[in-house]
Amino acid sequence: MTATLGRDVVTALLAANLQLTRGGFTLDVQLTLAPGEVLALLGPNGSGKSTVLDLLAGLATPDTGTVTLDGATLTAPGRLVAPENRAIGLLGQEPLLFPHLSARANVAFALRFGEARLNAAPARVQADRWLDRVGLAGLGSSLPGALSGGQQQRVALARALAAGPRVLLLDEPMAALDAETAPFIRQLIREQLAETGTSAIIVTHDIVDAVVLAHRVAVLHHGTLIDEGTTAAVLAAPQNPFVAALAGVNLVVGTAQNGAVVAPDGRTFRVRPADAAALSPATPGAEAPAPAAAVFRPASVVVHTEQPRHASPRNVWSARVRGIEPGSGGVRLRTSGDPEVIAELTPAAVADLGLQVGSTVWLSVKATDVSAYRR
Amino acid sequence: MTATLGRDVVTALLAANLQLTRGGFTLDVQLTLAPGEVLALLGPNGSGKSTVLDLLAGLATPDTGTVTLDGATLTAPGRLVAPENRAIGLLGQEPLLFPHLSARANVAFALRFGEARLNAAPARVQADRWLDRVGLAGLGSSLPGALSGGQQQRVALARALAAGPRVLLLDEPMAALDAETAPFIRQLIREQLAETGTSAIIVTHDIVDAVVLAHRVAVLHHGTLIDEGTTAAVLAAPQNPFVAALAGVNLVVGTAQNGAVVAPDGRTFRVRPADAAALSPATPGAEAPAPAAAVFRPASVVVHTEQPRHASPRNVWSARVRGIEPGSGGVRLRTSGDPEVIAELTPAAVADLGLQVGSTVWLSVKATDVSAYRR
Amino acid sequence: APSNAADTVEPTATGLEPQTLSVYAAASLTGAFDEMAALLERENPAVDVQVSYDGSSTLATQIAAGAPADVFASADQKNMQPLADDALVGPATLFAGNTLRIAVAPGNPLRIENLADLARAGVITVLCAAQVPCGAASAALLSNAGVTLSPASEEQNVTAVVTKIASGEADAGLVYATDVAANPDRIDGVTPAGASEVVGHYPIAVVAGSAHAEAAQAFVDLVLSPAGQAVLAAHGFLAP
Amino acid sequence: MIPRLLYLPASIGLALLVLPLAGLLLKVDWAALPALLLSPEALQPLGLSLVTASVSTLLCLLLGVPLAVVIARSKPRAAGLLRALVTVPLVLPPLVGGIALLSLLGRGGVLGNTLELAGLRIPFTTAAVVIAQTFVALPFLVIAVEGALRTAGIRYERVAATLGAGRGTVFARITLPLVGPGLLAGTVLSFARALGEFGATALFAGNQVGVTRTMPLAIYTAFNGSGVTTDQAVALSLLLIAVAVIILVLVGTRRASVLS
Amino acid sequence: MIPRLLYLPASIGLALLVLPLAGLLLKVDWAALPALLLSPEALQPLGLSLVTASVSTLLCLLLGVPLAVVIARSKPRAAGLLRALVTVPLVLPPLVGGIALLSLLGRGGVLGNTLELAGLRIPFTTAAVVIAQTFVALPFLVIAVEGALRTAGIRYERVAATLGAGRGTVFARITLPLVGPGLLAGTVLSFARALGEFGATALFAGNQVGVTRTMPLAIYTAFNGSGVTTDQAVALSLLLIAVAVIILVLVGTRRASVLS
Ligand SMILES: Nc1ncnc2c1ncn2[C@@H]1O[C@H](COP(=O)(O)OP(=O)(O)OP(=O)(O)O)[C@@H](O)[C@H]1O
Ligand SMILES: Nc1ncnc2c1ncn2[C@@H]1O[C@H](COP(=O)(O)OP(=O)(O)OP(=O)(O)O)[C@@H](O)[C@H]1O
Ligand SMILES: [Mg+2]
Ligand SMILES: [Mg+2]
Repeated sequence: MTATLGRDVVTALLAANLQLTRGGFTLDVQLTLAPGEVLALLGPNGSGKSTVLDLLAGLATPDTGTVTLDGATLTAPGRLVAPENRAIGLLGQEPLLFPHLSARANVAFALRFGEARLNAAPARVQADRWLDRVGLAGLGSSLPGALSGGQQQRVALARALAAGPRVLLLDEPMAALDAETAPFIRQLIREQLAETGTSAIIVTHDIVDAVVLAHRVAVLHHGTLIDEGTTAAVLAAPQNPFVAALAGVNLVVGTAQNGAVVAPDGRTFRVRPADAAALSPATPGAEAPAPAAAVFRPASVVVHTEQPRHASPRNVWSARVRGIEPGSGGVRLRTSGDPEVIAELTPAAVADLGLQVGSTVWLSVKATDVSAYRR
Repeated sequence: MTATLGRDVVTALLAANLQLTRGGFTLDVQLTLAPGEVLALLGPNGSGKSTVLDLLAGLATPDTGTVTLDGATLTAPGRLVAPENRAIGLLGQEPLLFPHLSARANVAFALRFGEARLNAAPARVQADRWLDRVGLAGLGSSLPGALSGGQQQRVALARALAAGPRVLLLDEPMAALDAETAPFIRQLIREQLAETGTSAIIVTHDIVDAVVLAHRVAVLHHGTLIDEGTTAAVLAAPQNPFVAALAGVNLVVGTAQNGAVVAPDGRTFRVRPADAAALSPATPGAEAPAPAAAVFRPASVVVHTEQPRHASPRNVWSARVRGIEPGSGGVRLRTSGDPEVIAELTPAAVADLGLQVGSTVWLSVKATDVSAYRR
Repeated sequence: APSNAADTVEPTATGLEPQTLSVYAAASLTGAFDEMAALLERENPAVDVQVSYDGSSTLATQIAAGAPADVFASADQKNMQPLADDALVGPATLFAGNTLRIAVAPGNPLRIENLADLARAGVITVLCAAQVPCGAASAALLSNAGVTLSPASEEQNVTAVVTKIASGEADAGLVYATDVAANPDRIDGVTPAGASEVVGHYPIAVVAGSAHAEAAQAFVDLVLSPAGQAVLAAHGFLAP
Repeated sequence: MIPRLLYLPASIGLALLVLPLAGLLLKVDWAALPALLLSPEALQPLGLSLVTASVSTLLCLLLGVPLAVVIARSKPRAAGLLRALVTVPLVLPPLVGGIALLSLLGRGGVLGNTLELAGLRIPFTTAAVVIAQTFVALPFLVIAVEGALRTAGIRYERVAATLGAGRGTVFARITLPLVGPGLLAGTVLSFARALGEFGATALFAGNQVGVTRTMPLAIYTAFNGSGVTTDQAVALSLLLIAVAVIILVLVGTRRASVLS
Repeated sequence: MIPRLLYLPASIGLALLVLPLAGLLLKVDWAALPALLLSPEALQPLGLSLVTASVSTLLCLLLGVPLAVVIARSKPRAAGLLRALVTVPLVLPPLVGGIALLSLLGRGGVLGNTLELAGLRIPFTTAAVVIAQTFVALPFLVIAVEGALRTAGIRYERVAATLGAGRGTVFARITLPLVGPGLLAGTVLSFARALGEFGATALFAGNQVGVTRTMPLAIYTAFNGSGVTTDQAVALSLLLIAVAVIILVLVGTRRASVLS
């Protein structure tokens, strides 16, 4: 085994090297996952994301290749540890609730026969707690057939989390959730993974999921990983149109301070009021700065050639233009700083302002346009 | 029958008045749909959206109530016109491709036995054309089991569109689509509905779908419609937290001119380069201005107390502050114009700039932050 | 067959030990052997006689497979001989004969008087299959009389022939005299010319290795005794 | 995915079904076999059996599939009753089925009299064999197909209806293909049952060479003739079994390929 | 959702199954019925039939469900072969099943000799009745359950496994409940078949009052008993049918409530 993309294999919890051909589709993927790490697996429809998860969970066998967890071989030529003995959980693309069991019993099943091995009575109690957490209090006795699509998805998610595996594979876990619920569920997944130290791979079509939930992003295309790295790095330099379509965000990974995010280079990003609260320490007073991330779209970055005044943006700083590149949504301006910030402008604006590589510019972003998350 | 929410019933193609109780869930909904009109049906999980569609399509029977299409009664006490005789199509929340038929045959089924009544051979040819339109050229011979989740969803959508009903009901048609494909498919739905003059109800959790596809929005909550009206009106004045969570966009309905959208009051909104192309007339020269819409988020609107200069935003105008209201993402500033534009600011920014109702302000929005669509 | 006459008769000196005697008998012996069993039980109140009736070949097959039979009474030699050859039964003795009758619907509505009438157009005739005892006898009878029939069916046993005629499905058929005697309300019998020439013979034997050899022999003796023969005669059987 | 523990009872079950057939093989007089199997006494009943069982199976399909659909789509209470009625003929001992058919279609039977007036007589004809076989085989087809229909559910039929397809189209193009495996299973079962039918046939149709003597009747006749040695009966049974196995395996692998 | 055209063949199918039974009713001597049905000649075989059929059905479940699971989860080719083997006993005419069982377990039979040495004799005992019934009823259960398993698929089993549940747990809590309707159907079918079993029993178990004379044998005996009419046989059949219908309807409505 060799280091993959610069990551030390010694730290890898899960390591996979998978080859598979199915009709005209060929998959060839190497990936690793560190303990507690969350990887977002992105890629267009039919690129093989669900197939990778199936192979990792032991629900499918690769033509060649291996899967190891904590050094133990799970999949290898002639060897396939059964899914139930892998400690790898999978929430598939369809909720697939057991149709003969109530919502409560579905979740209790995971608590009784998953990691926790609870008895029937405590499993029921815990199951109700889980249903409460996904916003389904009171629906515990409903059979899956009497639940709406989004409700089923939430039960399935609760069930997958409740099983308590060492590695959790989530295939579009936020699909079918309503706009009001989605952020809460996203937060729930984040907290649950962090609290239990569970490693996870999350398949998603929503870049927000990747930014909020994942430490690292891998992009699958026609069965091969075409891009891989920290979320910020991948988004900052999209390697193909798919990633570009997904990307379109600036990501500042820094520390939380007084409801704002401080970048490594000291810039302070004020964030929208709703998120600012979450960034403030629960108990006021001296506290180690918590890691946090701020996210805003390149299109939200206003570029000035003079220092802006009398304007609403809370975040204003100056930087130098590092690069001017055509992008899918206009012209992309890379500006100096740690991290670099991308601004997206129309060609007309670039011409108007006479921008060139090396120009000094003032950048502003409205706080209400900046989302933030604790990491 | 009486006019519903000010709409004249004479113009209604589809009119429904539905009551249903299922366990603890009660539905009570009145709605109408004009010929060619597209209605976005929004609402949290379990609010009854799918149930409404089932009732309209004749797959479920209401406890009481009626459904009429073009004056003919489809559902009434003791009368239930069969789904196949309703000319109402339904794309359900699950793709439900016929598992024994190839992707091509699935679509061809709709062409042979739906409105078109094509023969086998032309149906196959047309089906392949449909698969091409949803980006699945070459996968026609695949059985559903060999398609990925997103691919299945696209086939199901092609099948529903190909059936050519008078009214099409789409339940989360964009679910499971990848980020790169989604805009194309959204456009395809729009064009297809417009070309064929099909009325439609689209259930979605994504406000973009409502904005792009729908003329009107209805919001369902616990089985009752709590809000209803043009997309712009509903989003501008959210009546409950769910709508507020969804909303967060400014919508300018106007006409396309030189790749920009001109508002009713004459303001010109320049839009992101990718969309500008779509707004330009296909054949240059004199042409009646085409209806178009521009969309941007309140958080993208920068507020100045002096006219901004030397800055990138392409769209700059002055207005008066009409209202200052607390919002979920900060403070919402309503500013004059037709339409009103909402700007979202942090309380600190409002204080800093000394904003009050009546103040005159300069507003700017970057063109790269403005999406646009022909309507 | 439980006997309530048992208490009224005082036990004889030769009274046998308490035991259950299992007799396998051809189906046509049903009525006669029920009485035979009662007779033996009267003489030996401790003995319970169980008679199993079925086709002779079924019974023979079961005995060959080790069925717990003590006595075997067959409707023909063909099913007894192989058992005797394999020493699965003791020496066999013929104990009764049976002759054929033309069975017709009660009152003989079609006026069938002889074998030739069976060949009349419009008369539906059923026979036993040549492989079963009554069928073999029928074939012999018909060939003696020079009559060729095309029967509507070749039944697997006499009961089926009787049933078809009694139910009106068929108009006539050849059955045993004992069948006519046993079904007085359902069929009438016509004695064809030459019937006495073709006699089916019934052998009886004690099954080898019977756990109740003494009682079994007693049953065989009873069948062969004047009392037994009287019972058989009353059911329409001929002397062997 | 199979719990290990299940292999033991599964093997016992298989042994219970297969070993007696193997036992039968031991009884065969292999030297005499070829001549016997090629004799008209063997081939004629075999031909009749194959023809009548095929016709009966076809009848079962024509009558049974619609009946299965009606039951599967009935309200639970009605379905329960119909299902019970359909199952009853399974309980009938062979003989009783024959009596029942005779009492309906025989001379003096309710329908039999009417038919006779029309110049139609069913007992003792090949038609009677087919009716008897259909009577005993139909429940198999109905129950198998009904179960498959119920499991398949109506989700896809509903989708087809919302696409505008009429009931006939949906039935032919969606419903039937979806219950394909169940349909095939039911067909196999009813063909097998028809092929082995003896009791009702013997009483209702009789036993006439070339007209109503099917293989099971030939076997019984042979058994009655040869008695203890059972040689000929066993040989004929073997022929029947061999033909059945060939047909079942052929259909079975075809079915497998349909399923995969 | 049912195409109208189907109602006609469905009615004919139902008529074919039900009318012969109605014809049977016409043959009943109603005056003599009550006394006969309450006589020990009727009740003892009925009791024996119910007991043996219940035991056989239990055996079918214990052996047949595992066998069905193995077949349903086998590769297509192996499954096709196994399924054919399991179906063969259906083809056997009643008699041949008996011959086969005797040739295996009877005196001189392969297993029979071994058992005899161990002091065990199976033929002509109540155990033989149960074995004969199980032999003929087992295929029904296996085929019905196998079909249901195949239709249910393994999606839910896979989900259960990814949640960490072992195979036994998955089998008991997911697989079995999901094929519940198919299991019930199979149980009903095999019980009905066991209750009506005559041929193999007659040869393999014999016809001894209280030991092996089940209801079908009692009917046969009554039918063959010269001197009496078929009345008694018909009356006994009626009793058997009535009991069967009651059980089937009870189970059927229970089933309906399970399904709804
Ligand atoms: N049995 C099969 N035979 C041939 N091709 C198959 C088969 N199963 C899957 N595929 C192909 O494998 C590819 C990967 O499928 P997969 O479900 O892993 O995609 P995905 O990345 O999860 O897509 P989505 O975002 O739509 O869920 C698809 O192109 C699909 O058509
Ligand atoms: N058979 C039933 N018994 C009781 N409640 C039911 C039944 N079927 C549906 N419901 C309830 O009806 C409500 C509406 O369901 P519906 O599927 O219409 O919701 P929806 O708006 O489509 O939600 P989603 O966004 O999750 O798809 C849900 O709360 C659900 O629990
Ligand atoms: Mg997928
Ligand atoms: Mg829904």
